[in-house]
Amino acid sequence: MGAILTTDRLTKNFGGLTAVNDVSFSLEQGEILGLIGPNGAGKTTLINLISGAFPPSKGTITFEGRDITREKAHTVNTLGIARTFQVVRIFSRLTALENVLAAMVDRKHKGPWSLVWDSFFRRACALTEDKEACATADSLLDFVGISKYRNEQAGNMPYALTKRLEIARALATEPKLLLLDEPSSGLNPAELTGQIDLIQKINAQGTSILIIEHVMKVIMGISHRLIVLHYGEKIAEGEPKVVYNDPLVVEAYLGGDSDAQH
Amino acid sequence: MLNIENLKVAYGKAVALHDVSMRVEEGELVTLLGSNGAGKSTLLKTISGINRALEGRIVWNGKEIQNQPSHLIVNQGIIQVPEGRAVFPDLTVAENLRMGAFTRRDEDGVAKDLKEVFDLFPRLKERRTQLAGTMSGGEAQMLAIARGLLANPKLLMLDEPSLGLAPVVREAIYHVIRQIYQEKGITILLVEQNARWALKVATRAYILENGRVTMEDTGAALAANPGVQRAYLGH
Amino acid sequence: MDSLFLQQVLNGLITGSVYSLIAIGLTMIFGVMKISNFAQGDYSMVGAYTAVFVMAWVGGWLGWIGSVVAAAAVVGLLGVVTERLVFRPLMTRWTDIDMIMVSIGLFILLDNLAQLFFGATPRMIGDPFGGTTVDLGVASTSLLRLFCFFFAGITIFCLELFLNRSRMGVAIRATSQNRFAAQLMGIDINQVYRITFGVGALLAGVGGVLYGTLFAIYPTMGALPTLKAFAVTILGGMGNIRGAIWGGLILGVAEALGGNYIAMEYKQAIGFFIIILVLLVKPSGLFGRKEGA
Amino acid sequence: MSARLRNILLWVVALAALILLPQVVEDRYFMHIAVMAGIFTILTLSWNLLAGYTGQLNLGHAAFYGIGAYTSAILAMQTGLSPWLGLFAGGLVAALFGLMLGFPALRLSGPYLAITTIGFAEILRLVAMNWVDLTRGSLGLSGVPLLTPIQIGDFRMQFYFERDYYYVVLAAVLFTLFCIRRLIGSEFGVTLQAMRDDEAGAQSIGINPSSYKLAVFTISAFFAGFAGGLFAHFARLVSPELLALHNTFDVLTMAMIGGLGTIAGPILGAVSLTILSEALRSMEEVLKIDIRLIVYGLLLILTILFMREGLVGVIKNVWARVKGDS
Repeated sequence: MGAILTTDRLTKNFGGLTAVNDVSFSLEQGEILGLIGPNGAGKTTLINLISGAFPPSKGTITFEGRDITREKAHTVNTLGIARTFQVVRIFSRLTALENVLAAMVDRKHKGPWSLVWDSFFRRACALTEDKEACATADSLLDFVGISKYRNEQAGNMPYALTKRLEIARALATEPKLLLLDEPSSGLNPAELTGQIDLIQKINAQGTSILIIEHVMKVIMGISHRLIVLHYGEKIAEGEPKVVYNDPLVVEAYLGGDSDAQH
Repeated sequence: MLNIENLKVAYGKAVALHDVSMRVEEGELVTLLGSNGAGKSTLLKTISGINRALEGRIVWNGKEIQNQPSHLIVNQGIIQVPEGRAVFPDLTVAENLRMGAFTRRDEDGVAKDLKEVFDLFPRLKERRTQLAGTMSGGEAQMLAIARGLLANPKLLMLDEPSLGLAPVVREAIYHVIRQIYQEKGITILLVEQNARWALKVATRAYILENGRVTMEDTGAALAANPGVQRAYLGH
Repeated sequence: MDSLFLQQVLNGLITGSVYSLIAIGLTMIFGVMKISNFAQGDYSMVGAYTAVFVMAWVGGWLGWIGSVVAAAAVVGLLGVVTERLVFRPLMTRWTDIDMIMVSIGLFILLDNLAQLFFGATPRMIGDPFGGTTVDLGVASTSLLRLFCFFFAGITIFCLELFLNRSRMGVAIRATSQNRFAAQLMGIDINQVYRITFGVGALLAGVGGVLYGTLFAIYPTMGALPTLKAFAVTILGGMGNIRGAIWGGLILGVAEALGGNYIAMEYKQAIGFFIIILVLLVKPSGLFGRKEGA
Repeated sequence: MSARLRNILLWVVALAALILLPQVVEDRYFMHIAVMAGIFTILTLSWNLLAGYTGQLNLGHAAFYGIGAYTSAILAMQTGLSPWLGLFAGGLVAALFGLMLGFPALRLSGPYLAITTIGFAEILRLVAMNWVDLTRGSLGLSGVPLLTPIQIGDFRMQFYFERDYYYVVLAAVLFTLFCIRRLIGSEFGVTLQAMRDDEAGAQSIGINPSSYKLAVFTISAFFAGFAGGLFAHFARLVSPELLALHNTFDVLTMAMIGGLGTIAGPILGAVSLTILSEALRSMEEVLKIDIRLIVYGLLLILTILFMREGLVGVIKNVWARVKGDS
């Protein structure tokens, strides 16, 4: 199998604050790797670094043997890494279908001007009338279970479903690695179960997954391995059960047993 | 003193608090625990009148105060020290403190409180004329708390006061919180990451998960409860 | 040094001080409310016309001072009213584009209302000093222009006093630095908006009297001060008051020198050349801070 | 399929009405207004492509209009290039300037972008004022040639009267409309709207916002320049006024009132405001005052405050209510 993604001594400073400090880990092909840690531990920053939202201060990121440390977000995506966001970032004025269609464009080979050319000489009059493209998009909407909202403006969809739409949109770019930033935040217990099933279904199709999650039920249930961040540093790594009982991790979550008074 | 009944709050379509009920009695130190995104900050913001409550009531000394503008809520003595050391970076330390006393007209009382605050935080006295933006994280957090004290709070709400601080500084902050509670006798609603410490000082505590209160008990009882660890680390 | 050069620098500083005054109002409003007000120059226009009417009624010295006071009052009030009616409703569903466009609507409206009421004929504000000139050795200027310069300086000084010493002034600065924390201090955010907008407009109004004293007054004159104020504000960093003071003086001097040594025809475009150059190098302005975290 | 049929029918009827209009109304003044409404429709559609579909506020759009007009006029007057080709040459030169403005504009947004684009237009306006050898300065270029006659076999069409230009402009509007509809409906258009709604989200699916913004700046400028060429050969006078700020403000008002970010909106806005402003101008004789722009300003403010979706939104709501009731 081998690692699909490796980070080496990754560090990110914001002004005086070190959000991610010297983090090295690797993600195996086909794996679901969970990323946990208390509030402010640097989990989202780590995902932002990998997805190219901003460059690291130090360290390298390697994806499929290629150094992607300095690549911009859009390039990272065309190389095969897709992501979702902690607070959904869907295209609110487009329909669910259009959200997915927008992601299906072959951006690796086509820039803006070739799309301009295409709009006059290739496709059906409108993208939404392109049967082939719509069929693919529909199957993705169906896969995440929101076909019903196909023609609904994304901004009008229930929040829980926009999280699924975001996943469908990410899948539409045919990623080899999917970065999920708290896919179940804001969901109720019933919706939670559906989300777990969905993530496992995606993984079953061969997509590697890096997932940040604070709902322990979710993360313990689906991760093959866990990484724990605390103050930007990796403090534990390994099988969920082992990590769960690691005293360092318990300490990070519950706080030290110390007080100036004692 | 403060009663929250069936509170519901949402950001757009995302419901952040479903049906939250809790209370704070005079002289208590109540702790609010919960993981990232559980809705703790949202709750504080709603009490302070920054977020709108969709449903439910917030009752302060017998009066409904939900959805009142924030300055009226501050006027009634409900003071929040926001998360992330939100001081005014381009104001001096003295000016920051003066803003803390913004709603007060009793100059003598403010002067007296200022003296007390300087006793509590001698560092701030030294740095009166320094711009707040140039201070270290711990100092800024001290300033934020001092600023809150100058408002003469009846209820002081502290949002993650130790977040992102080095262990030594964190201890100092804990020490100050104890002093404020025990020596000044100010009622405190505390949101804190460090569950173990927070439960030790708290008279009572609530655990918030995904916008719902899932546990409520005395601090000591919760600290002894094996379920608390589970609430943090899984079911 | 070449006396023509110094003469131009002096002229530039005088004009620049007026730019600063108008721009400070703009930058204050932006700093606190994040509104880019394209109608700012129209507040100056209204101030200038107020002066025309007051001066027609009371001449000379007293008239000039009286017109500044009247302009401050009239335009300040206009600012408060427009804030309440036009800008406040948008604060809750704020987008950059909406704010800019609504202020453009206000700009079009005020511009053309002025044409309707005041007619297209340009007006002048009389010189209360009867055209006395002052010889400063290396350069000379009229007493009136020198007076304008000092008056602008005094106004800016008073504003600094207000912002640094008064309770409300500090609250305004606090709000521009962290709106959320300011609310938690019990600052009534709407009151801060009202006062900020009122003061910002007032400064433009006073600036308008000075502008009208230096240049001609006509209904569509507002466009130039608006554009100048934006150029100054961008030079100085949006929301930065000190930056606006320096930016105004720099623009004034650059225009005077550029107009004289490079090309008179392009004098009005110099500000734009500068800001385009500045923005290419530093998208947040010369004295601007880095935005975001 | 019936909805589609109804759409086609609607188009055919509207087109027929527009073609027959000059046969019914013979008034030259009215035709003049209709031509101007058409030119402003193209301008507004092109501005809206940038503002409505990518969320970038370009306040220097009149510069592209002016560049197109000057290019087409100067080419026809000095090189004798056919005005028909000149229209497109004007568009292309404007597009070149659009690309040029697009580069700095990429890094800017909000007030910074607004003021930079104004500055761009003002600088070019001053160039038009002062490059007397080429532009005859503030006098402007008068006597710009008319569009040359078209001869196909025995069929000869001359362009002399307003009515003739009406057909040219109608064709130009349809051409623009066709292009913009194709662009908006395609992968390209969906990409733009995705960027507008959430830029970070767009980047996460592989969209490079800079390159798309640049492309839209260029395309938007092309159509503005094209409209400028049409104006030059119709009015036969090109002056620096064309580049002035108030022209951009007119366009912006039309787009807003019609409905930003839609295709019908700019058309609706341009046509209704042109008609409204003529109606107000005729009132001027009665009222003795020109209230045209006062109304513009007021309408713009009211639209943003109370009907953010513009006329298109109002019509949609009314339509939904009618449908709901029946």
